Amino acid sequence: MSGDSQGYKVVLGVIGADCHAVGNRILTSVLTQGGIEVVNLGVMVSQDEFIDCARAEQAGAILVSSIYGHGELDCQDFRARCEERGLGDIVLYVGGNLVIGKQEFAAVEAQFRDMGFDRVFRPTVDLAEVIALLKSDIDQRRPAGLRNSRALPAERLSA
Amino acid sequence: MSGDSQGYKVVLGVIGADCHAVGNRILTSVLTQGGIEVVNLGVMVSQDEFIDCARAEQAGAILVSSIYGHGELDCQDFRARCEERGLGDIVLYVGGNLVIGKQEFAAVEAQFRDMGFDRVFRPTVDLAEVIALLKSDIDQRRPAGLRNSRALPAERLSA
Amino acid sequence: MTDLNNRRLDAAAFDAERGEVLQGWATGAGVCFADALRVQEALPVEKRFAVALAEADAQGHTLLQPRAGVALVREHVALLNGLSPYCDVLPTTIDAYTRHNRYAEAQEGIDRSRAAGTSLLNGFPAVNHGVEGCRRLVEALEKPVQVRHGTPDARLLAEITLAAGFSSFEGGGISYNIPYAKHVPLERSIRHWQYCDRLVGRFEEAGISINREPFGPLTGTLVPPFVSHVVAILEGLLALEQGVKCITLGYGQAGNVAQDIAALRSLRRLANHYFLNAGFTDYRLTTVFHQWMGGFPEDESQATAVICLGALVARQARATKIIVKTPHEASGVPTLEANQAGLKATRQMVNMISDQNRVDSPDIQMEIDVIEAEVHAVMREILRLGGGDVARGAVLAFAAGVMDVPFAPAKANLGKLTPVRDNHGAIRLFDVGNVPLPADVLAFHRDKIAERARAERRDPSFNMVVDDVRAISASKLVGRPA
Amino acid sequence: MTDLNNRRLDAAAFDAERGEVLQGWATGAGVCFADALRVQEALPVEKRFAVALAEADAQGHTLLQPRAGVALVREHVALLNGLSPYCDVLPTTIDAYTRHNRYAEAQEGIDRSRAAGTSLLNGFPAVNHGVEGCRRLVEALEKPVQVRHGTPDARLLAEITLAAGFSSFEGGGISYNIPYAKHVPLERSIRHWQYCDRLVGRFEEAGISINREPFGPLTGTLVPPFVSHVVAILEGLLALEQGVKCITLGYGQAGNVAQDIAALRSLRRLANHYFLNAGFTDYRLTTVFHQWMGGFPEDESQATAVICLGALVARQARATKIIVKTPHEASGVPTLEANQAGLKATRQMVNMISDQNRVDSPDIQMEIDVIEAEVHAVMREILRLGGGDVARGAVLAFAAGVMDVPFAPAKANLGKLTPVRDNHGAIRLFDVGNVPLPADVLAFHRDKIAERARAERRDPSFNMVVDDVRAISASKLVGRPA
Ligand code: B12
Ligand code: B12
Repeated sequence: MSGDSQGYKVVLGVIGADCHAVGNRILTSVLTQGGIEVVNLGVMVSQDEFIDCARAEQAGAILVSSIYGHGELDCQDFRARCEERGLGDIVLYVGGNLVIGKQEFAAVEAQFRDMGFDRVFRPTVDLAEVIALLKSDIDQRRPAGLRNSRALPAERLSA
Repeated sequence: MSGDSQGYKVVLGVIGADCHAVGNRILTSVLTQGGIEVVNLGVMVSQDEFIDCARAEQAGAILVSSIYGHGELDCQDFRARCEERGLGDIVLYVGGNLVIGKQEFAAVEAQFRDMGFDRVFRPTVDLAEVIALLKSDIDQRRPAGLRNSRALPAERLSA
Repeated sequence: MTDLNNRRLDAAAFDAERGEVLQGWATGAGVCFADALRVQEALPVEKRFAVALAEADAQGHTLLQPRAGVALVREHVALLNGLSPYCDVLPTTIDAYTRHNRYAEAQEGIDRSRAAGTSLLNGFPAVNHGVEGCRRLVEALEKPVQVRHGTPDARLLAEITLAAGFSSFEGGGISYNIPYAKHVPLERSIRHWQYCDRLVGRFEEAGISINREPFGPLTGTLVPPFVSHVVAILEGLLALEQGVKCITLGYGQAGNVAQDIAALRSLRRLANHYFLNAGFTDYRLTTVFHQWMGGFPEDESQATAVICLGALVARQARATKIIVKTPHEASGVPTLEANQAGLKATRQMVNMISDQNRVDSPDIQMEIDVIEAEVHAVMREILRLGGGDVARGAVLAFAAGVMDVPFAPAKANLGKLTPVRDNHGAIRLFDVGNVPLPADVLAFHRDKIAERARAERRDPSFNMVVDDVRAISASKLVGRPA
Repeated sequence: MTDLNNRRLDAAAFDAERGEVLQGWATGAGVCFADALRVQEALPVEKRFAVALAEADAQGHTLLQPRAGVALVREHVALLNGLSPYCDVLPTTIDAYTRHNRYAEAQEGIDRSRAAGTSLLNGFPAVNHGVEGCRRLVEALEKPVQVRHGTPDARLLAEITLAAGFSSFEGGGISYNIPYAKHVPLERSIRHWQYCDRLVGRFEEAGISINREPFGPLTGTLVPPFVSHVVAILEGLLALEQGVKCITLGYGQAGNVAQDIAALRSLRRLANHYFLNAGFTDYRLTTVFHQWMGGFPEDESQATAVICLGALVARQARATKIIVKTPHEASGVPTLEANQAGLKATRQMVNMISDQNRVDSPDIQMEIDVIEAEVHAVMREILRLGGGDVARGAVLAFAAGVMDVPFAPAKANLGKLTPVRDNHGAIRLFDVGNVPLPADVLAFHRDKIAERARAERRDPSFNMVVDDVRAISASKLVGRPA
């Protein structure tokens, strides 16, 4: 959608062998009510599943959750893989309990930005902020012709 | 007593404007059962009251409690005052919550040893250990002739 | 007993006494009642203690209040403003020299604290800082602030702090003598607190409501509920007589959940009973629950568990306010961070319990019945001794051991009553001393203690009491033999 | 549904299957049942899980157990020995790759952890470390140790860890599928867990008692007690059929004190009812209470309050064991120190509550009645669907939504049942889905939710559920509108 209209469509999922399903349900509910179309892959999603889906759905962003602590291992080379598959430009977010243990968030953020994620979120992030950022990031990455020409407020587009 | 026999007699009290009475009651009870004769001055005892009493009772040691945090102010020059009053040699113990706030015990200990206290105790000290130390410290300070010639086990002397 | 009685202080005599009181320390000269009224009138509603209490009471909320006090004004402001986001009402804990009117030593503490760059006092020396220093403090805050202390003669302290905009004043002639002093005669401290209450009464008459809070927990150590309830009721009656209108009665957690809930519930009921019986109707009564007031465990996680149990019980009993401890309790005056930690844990627990079902059980009802029987028995004897006058009755009752507070340092207290825990951790009487409790109540205590003695295969003795005093620090409620 | 049924696995078929299982990863070659028996026989009594549980049950004690697991044997030994003084029984939490039999990825995690000098795995990869590595671990410990995981196919893990001297094994064919997997058919995981139970049965027959613990809390999020109770009873019956004798059934704290106490009390009673009805008499049943299994508050003091509420309720309900959380819960796998902190707070609370009066109230009894009615209704339908066979009944029940776990990721779960809190924070059913509850019970749920809706002046909706899920992290039990 976001490729061919002004809607905001994202692919959401929990990466790796991670079964934490609750945050995923909350994110889906809150983002949808915030005017974002969510294609939810649920838990235990591989990098390729994310990318296949984002291509098929022409999504504006991929939102990766990692809750269980293996984020460092599972997210390795995600952006590179996107580039290989022709999605070099897609907005990439990651959030959750990204690493093992309680660590300084600034270091975690730097680490995941190095992996090519555009934004990195802690579990306590305010989801209203995420929605605003997501919309503006997707708008920024749209093909030039479509940029800055917002159609209807996105909230009205969704159920 | 400890001057003229092999008993162990101490003066106990809570210094300054300190009203904490519970530890004082516990100390009296436990020390007495441990074979130490306790002359208990209770709470809010001045340096001079301690010293007067120790002289009058010919006590082997003065045990100062400070619980409320003004120990630093109240105990200032205690040893010097003992010396002035002819008790330079008396065993001087101090214990409780000696300073304001949670501080490294080693530093607190050094500070109160500098003031002339022979031993410095934290609130969680094992009182059985205190009793053992007290007896040996008093024995050490006895006039030479009496030293190391323990009479009856002190426990038997007390009710 | 000189001329003590429970009558409203005469206006002229009060004014004469005030003249003397204000000469107690140089800063007394800064007090002027007219100015004081203006300061209080100018307080915005969110800084008025009585308003915060009334709202909490009406909405069924429980307010949180920490303890805090350091030597210097600027540091104390910073401390309170650091606590403010985590609590509902603020304290100012007064240092121990000021509590004993030893202002010269307090001044030395201020000076040496300034030199040392850290507070060497265990509280805020409000008298030494005077009206001017205290006003700077109150102005820099955003919530109501109370004076918390332990002062047998708090007249000058009251004059100075109320003139500066403090809107609540803790203490009472019994509760700030028996646990806090050694040689102060009870008739003297009660008389001095009549002055404080009369001062508050004058504010009330001028339309300014100042909250008064007798100190509930007394020595904080194995205090049977009826003992602190009787003191609370007596001090309430004494305060009402002087014109106080906004009263918060307190209770310190004893540890057994059923007994603690029963205690807080019965406190409100009993107080209303005696206040109404004495002819008072125009007052606002609220309650305050003190988290565990005895020795704490040194470990901070364990201390937090003690704090959490208090928070739970306070909320289950629907206290209007909780006095919150900190994970540093066993060690020393807490840092700002430790104080915040205690408040955050308490808030979380209170919030989790807030909406839950009202707790009730036959055990709670039984404890209520016992406490009520005890309070009535002792109050009856106090009134008899005083010939209907609670001020005289209180003095005579303490002298005779009819009222007796365990572990109290004051000579005015007989110290024969000895409490001990029963097999479930509730506080019972091992030795009733001279307290005139009914025979069935005494039999109940005896049976409960016998049950524990059997379980532990030892006779009840003072060793059992010693074990109980040290139990919570050693991570237990009941001090069992190893 | 292939040929699944609740019958004891045939010996020859089991042996054949074992051959295959042991080829699942290179370390399988190290397993030999005769050696395993010798290892278990040689375990001193203080390292036997079943003994620790039996003693606690007999003496009315509550055991504490943390969670812990890191990538490398030496680090894991150090971690467990650092926890040992603060707990009664030890865990070994298995990493998430191993849980999904992704041993190659686990190996990569091991290798990269070695290189990084810190664990990059969220648990201990026991299969990769093999019998030899696991034995080194067990030998270095001084308390019983349990395997805690979340593995739909745990056959190889069970073979290796039990051969190494682990004396308890968590999990079950339902509880380690529905909350932990996505695509695993329920008949397959149940069948694989029959293998694990049969393996334990073989140890029992050789005189070695191994404790089995179905995973009580499921998704840990707004799970109505009857849902987890039914799973616990089903897995208990499945285990008993395979010869398991020592069973610990679990429940995860839901937050409302009355409902939680009722849940733990009813669990023991209901399980005995169904086990005895099915003809089993020779088993030892104990219970485990999981402190809050949903999202935690990030702040460590607030998290400790959540931990303390769980500790209190667990002890009031007299659980045999508590699974203890840590102040790091919201953030990540805890450090040794954070884990110790959770244990110390829990111990203090348990000790303070230990001796206190048994808690009972009409609210608790009412919750027990509701839970029992719900469990009986669902169990009746499961037995009907399975024609008396609980294995087949369970599979058909999940397929039909007769059993339904909220927030579960598994496709095998319908996901229509939707819980929400009532006005007192107890979990009720907003949408019952296809679960066949009696009409009066449904009316009860409806009334309770309506009461909350009125209080909040909003209609019940999924938003209310979302608010409830996020409530505890935001320091509340019930997710009210701001
Ligand atoms: C109960 C209590 C009170 C009661 C006391 C009742 C009474 N009259 O006894 C009341 C409520 C009245 C009270 C008042 C105050 N208290 Co107070 N109180 C406590 C509390 C909670 C327990 C004390 C207790 O009874 N412990 C049990 C006994 C058995 O233990 P103990 O007193 O530590 O004594 C043992 C050991 O210390 C040791 N010991 C003591 N002395 C000695 C000496 C020797 C030689 C040896 C070997 C051993 C030894 O053996 C004793 C027996 O086991 C402590 C905190 C805690 N410990 O948990 C705070 C505490 C002592 N109080 C404190 C303070 C500051 C005050 C106040 C100033 C008010 C305030 N700011 O909060 C006033 C003081 C007024 C005054 N003039 O003294 C602070 C002291 C701070 C500091 N040192 O940094 C503490 C530590 C609380 C805190 N963390 O802020 N308190
Ligand atoms: C419930 C729970 C479980 C349940 C999950 C049930 C289910 N299927 O969903 C069960 C019990 C099964 C479970 C299992 C495990 N868990 Co778990 N679990 C939790 C717990 C307590 C709550 C999670 C939750 O539901 N939170 C509520 C939701 C609403 O919040 P959330 O998940 O954080 O999601 C929000 C935010 O993170 C954010 N967000 C998430 N992703 C993204 C992405 C973007 C782009 C953005 C903007 C935002 C965002 O928005 C979400 C909605 O608000 C957490 C600890 C905690 N948080 O308190 C541990 C926790 C996540 N679990 C953990 C672990 C390790 C495990 C296990 C490996 C077992 C173990 N060792 O303890 C297994 C994992 C098995 C597997 N294969 O994944 C660890 C992870 C450790 C780490 N990262 O260092 C945690 C943090 C506990 C801990 N401190 O050790 N767990």
